[in-house]
Amino acid sequence: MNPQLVEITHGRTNPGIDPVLHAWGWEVPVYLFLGGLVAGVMVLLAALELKRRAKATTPAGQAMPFVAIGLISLGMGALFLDLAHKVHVYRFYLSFEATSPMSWGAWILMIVYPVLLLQGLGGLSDGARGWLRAKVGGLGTLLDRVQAFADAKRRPILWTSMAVGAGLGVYTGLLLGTLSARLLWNSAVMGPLFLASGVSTGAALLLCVKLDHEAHHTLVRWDTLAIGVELALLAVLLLGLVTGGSAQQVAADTLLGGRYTPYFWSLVVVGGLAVPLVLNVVEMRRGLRPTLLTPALVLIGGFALRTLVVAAGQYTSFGLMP
Amino acid sequence: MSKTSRRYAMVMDTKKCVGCNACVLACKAENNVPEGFCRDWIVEEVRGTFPKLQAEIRSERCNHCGDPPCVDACPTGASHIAEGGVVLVTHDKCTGCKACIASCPYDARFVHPEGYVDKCTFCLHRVQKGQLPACVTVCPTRSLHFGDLNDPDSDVSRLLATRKWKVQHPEAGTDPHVFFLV
Amino acid sequence: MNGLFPLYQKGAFEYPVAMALATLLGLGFGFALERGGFGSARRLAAQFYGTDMRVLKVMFSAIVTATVGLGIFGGLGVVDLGALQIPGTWWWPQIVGGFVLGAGFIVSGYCPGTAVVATASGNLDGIVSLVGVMFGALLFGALWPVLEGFYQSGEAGVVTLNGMLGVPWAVVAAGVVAMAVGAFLFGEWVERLLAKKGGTEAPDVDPRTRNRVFAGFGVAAALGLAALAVTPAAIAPPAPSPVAQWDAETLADALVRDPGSVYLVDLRDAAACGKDRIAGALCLPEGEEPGAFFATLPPTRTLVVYGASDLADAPADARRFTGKVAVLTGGHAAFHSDILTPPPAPTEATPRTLADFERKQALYAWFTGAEAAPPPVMPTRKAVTRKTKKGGGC
Amino acid sequence: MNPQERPLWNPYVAGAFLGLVLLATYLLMGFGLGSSAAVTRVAVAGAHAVAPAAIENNGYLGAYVSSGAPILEDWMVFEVIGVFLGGLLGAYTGGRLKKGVDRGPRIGVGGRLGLALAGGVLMGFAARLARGCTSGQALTGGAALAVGSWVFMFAVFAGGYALAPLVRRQWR
Repeated sequence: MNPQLVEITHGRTNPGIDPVLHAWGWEVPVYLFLGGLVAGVMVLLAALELKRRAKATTPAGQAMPFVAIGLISLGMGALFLDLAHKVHVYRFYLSFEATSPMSWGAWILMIVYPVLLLQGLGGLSDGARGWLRAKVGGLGTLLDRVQAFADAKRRPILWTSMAVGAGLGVYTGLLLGTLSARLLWNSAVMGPLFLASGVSTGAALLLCVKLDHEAHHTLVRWDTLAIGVELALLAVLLLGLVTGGSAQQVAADTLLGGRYTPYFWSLVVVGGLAVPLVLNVVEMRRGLRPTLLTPALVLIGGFALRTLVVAAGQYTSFGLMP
Repeated sequence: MSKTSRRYAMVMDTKKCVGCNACVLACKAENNVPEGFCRDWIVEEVRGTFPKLQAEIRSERCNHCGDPPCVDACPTGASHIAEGGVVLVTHDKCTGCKACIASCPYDARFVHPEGYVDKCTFCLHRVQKGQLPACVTVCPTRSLHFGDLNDPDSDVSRLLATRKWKVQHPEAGTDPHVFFLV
Repeated sequence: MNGLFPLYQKGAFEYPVAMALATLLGLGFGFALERGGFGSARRLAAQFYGTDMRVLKVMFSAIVTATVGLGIFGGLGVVDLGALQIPGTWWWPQIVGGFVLGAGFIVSGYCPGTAVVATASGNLDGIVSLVGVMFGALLFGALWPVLEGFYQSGEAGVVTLNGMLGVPWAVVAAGVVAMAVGAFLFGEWVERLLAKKGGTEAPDVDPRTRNRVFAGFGVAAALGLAALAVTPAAIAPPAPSPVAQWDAETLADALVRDPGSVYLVDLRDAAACGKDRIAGALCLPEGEEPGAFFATLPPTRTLVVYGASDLADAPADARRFTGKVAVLTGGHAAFHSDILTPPPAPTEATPRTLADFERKQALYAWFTGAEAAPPPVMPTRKAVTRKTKKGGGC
Repeated sequence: MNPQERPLWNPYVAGAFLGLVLLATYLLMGFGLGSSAAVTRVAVAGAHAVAPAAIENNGYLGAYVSSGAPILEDWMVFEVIGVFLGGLLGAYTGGRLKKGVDRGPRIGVGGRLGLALAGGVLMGFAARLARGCTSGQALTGGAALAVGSWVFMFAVFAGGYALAPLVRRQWR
């Protein structure tokens, strides 16, 4: 008659661990969001230029690689704030641990900076180059050399940027996906999901700035595609959990019938994905004037996804399972 | 027998444990565990269908896994497998990124107020001197046993050969080395 | 009248899922308001100058549709109309509040809901109006000490048109349809009149669509009345709150598993209650009117009442409790004989009778403290896993 | 008129659609739609962040925070998020989404915004007093045949018509 009863009385009260794991607060979602965003910007800017065989024409478009450098620095700043022993941050760069996604990430981030810098310098217009040359003063010859290199190797640099961006995007998901102790995270879908989300938020960021008409049009198409892929991957992730064992279902319940359900559906699925998808499609079909609200929703949705997945995942400890 | 061929393990007899918390206090005293934190702890579990209920009391700690996810997750090599399979954290290498905490299915790790991640060490400093871990020495019901699994005559090997036992969360695939006699 | 709907009240899903559904329902709400033209203050304000009666048309069409729909489904027994949460009536605050809100409506050009839609349409005045609403709500809180008396004045409980008239929902719904269509035709007449006077054109309403919608309302109203005819049981106006009958074992089970799920109230006189009541029961407070006492209990638990023996139905006082109400079948006597006396040993030893006996024995032991008492009470929801902090340890 | 703008729906059709949404809400939830409660919650959450003690000790607003649950974790708040998204969807697809201030020809932007704020204050106050606004009381309670809601609805129209001549300059 009565279902099986399980009552566990725990003597452990370690802060940050009990009653549920809350080791990672707002800093890690901020970092994952900004990392994904920058990954999306790298992939999209490179893809756009490779597709059109022409550099960005607007000043805002040319500035975006440098903006991305700022954003990834902000993200790393958030990650730095999360460290319990900040002085030891240099330890990340004294070793490389092949099994640790975080180690991979630390090194990928080191590649992101020069790649973005080369991508940005090579994409500048003559006017902007002149302005920059006047600013750097004594470093002028160095700048000239770097710029000559960036121009000569433009296409390889763009392909590298795309690859590094994709790696960065996948890594933000894999960081969580490889942690098998948290059932919600432990999925191979996590990497592609966060990459897709990164591309859509990256597109949203680019849609917020002034680009030429054709670039805007292409980006709306790619954004729509990324949102579609993201929705599909989310469905795969949740279906995998729902059809899994009882522990997996408990994990799925955090998003489908628990603490985080209303936020997940309203901010991520409906507000962050479905509504922007419809707005994008309507914009493309009917040639409506674009609105900033669509990218704003995508950005809010992308950040909400990171925050919810990080929070809900920590809630799905092995220890909590029946 | 050379050092490297040892495999330390702990065997915990749930039939004997009364949940007195002596192991917890001994550990705190021995290892200077800061106020409000613990490296080992007592779990009381009641299962069944009312009115048929079964209770079990366990003294739990880091499982010193054979395949420790925390060591895999550590980006700096601070978490490592030391002598006898004991999983340790090198304080000077630890950045406090908490990846190992998130990776542990047993939630055995915590952030020490001094900024590094801390956990049970099987009292390796005592073991190297030929002593037993602090928790084992104080257990009034002798429900804790420590020894080398590679030695067939050790306490732990004989208990595991003769008694029924289980490990926590075998589905996590971590090859835990704290065994519970049932 | 125990339909499957409303799903949430019938326990089909939990609150977090309800909140997720809220977004989808709100999406429909906002879309409908926008398409109705409610994103523009000027269009809304036109209602009060008689030139465009959109507010009246959209709002009454919506009320008619929902009311008639509820009438049809209620009549068919699909939805339990008694389980709907119907707003109560407080005459004076609602009249004065309505008047002030109407004044605020014409001054700001929006009501709170349409201000949200206006904000989504890009109207700056919409969000300014919302900020005003926020200040207004805080102002109300600040003035609460002087307003509290008025806020509670004129309380009449849950009064519905159908309950007041003593007729089924669908009949009132049909009446509302007739009234609404009358109001629509009057509104269009006013629009035409003012347009003629002002030398402008009346708002364009496609007469064919309008007539089709009107016909739809008529057909739906007729369907609601027809539903009454096929389900005669539905003729009676819905009871304000259905009263369940609990037997002693159900009550005992509830008390053991989750004492926080019930209010158990002993309706016998104070002396009898004080001497020997069921463990956990409350006596009626002396010198207080019972109805007022029940009204103070929050409706989060089930109210279970019992007398000395059988109560056929909960007394009218207990109906003022807004949550679920149950009556203990057989009253105090039944609890005494079923739970507080040792259960007889089963005559034949099938697994079923044994399990039954074991359960009764456990309940007996639990309530009497007899020997062989089972382990302490614990909640027994599906796979409850809890970690509780405990002193000592670390 | 914006060339991309599309006509509104026939008011009766829009109303019937709104009625179906309301009916669906009743069938699913057992209660109806609303909006002012959500706006109130946002206000209380904001005020609580600034002056927690003042809100907690308030006889009326204190009820919003006494449960200890997050103030904004409420059905109505998520519904209003939906209303915003639905309004955005409707306005954009209808070609009516544009930044601006909706005002009559004889009033300036400042005056209009001032009146919007003043009217909002009146509504926020009145909605608390009447236990709901046009959505939560008039529409939802009206459809549930609650007598108080019908009384409220007629009072709203009365208030609107009574004040309309005074603010005529704003609109016409």
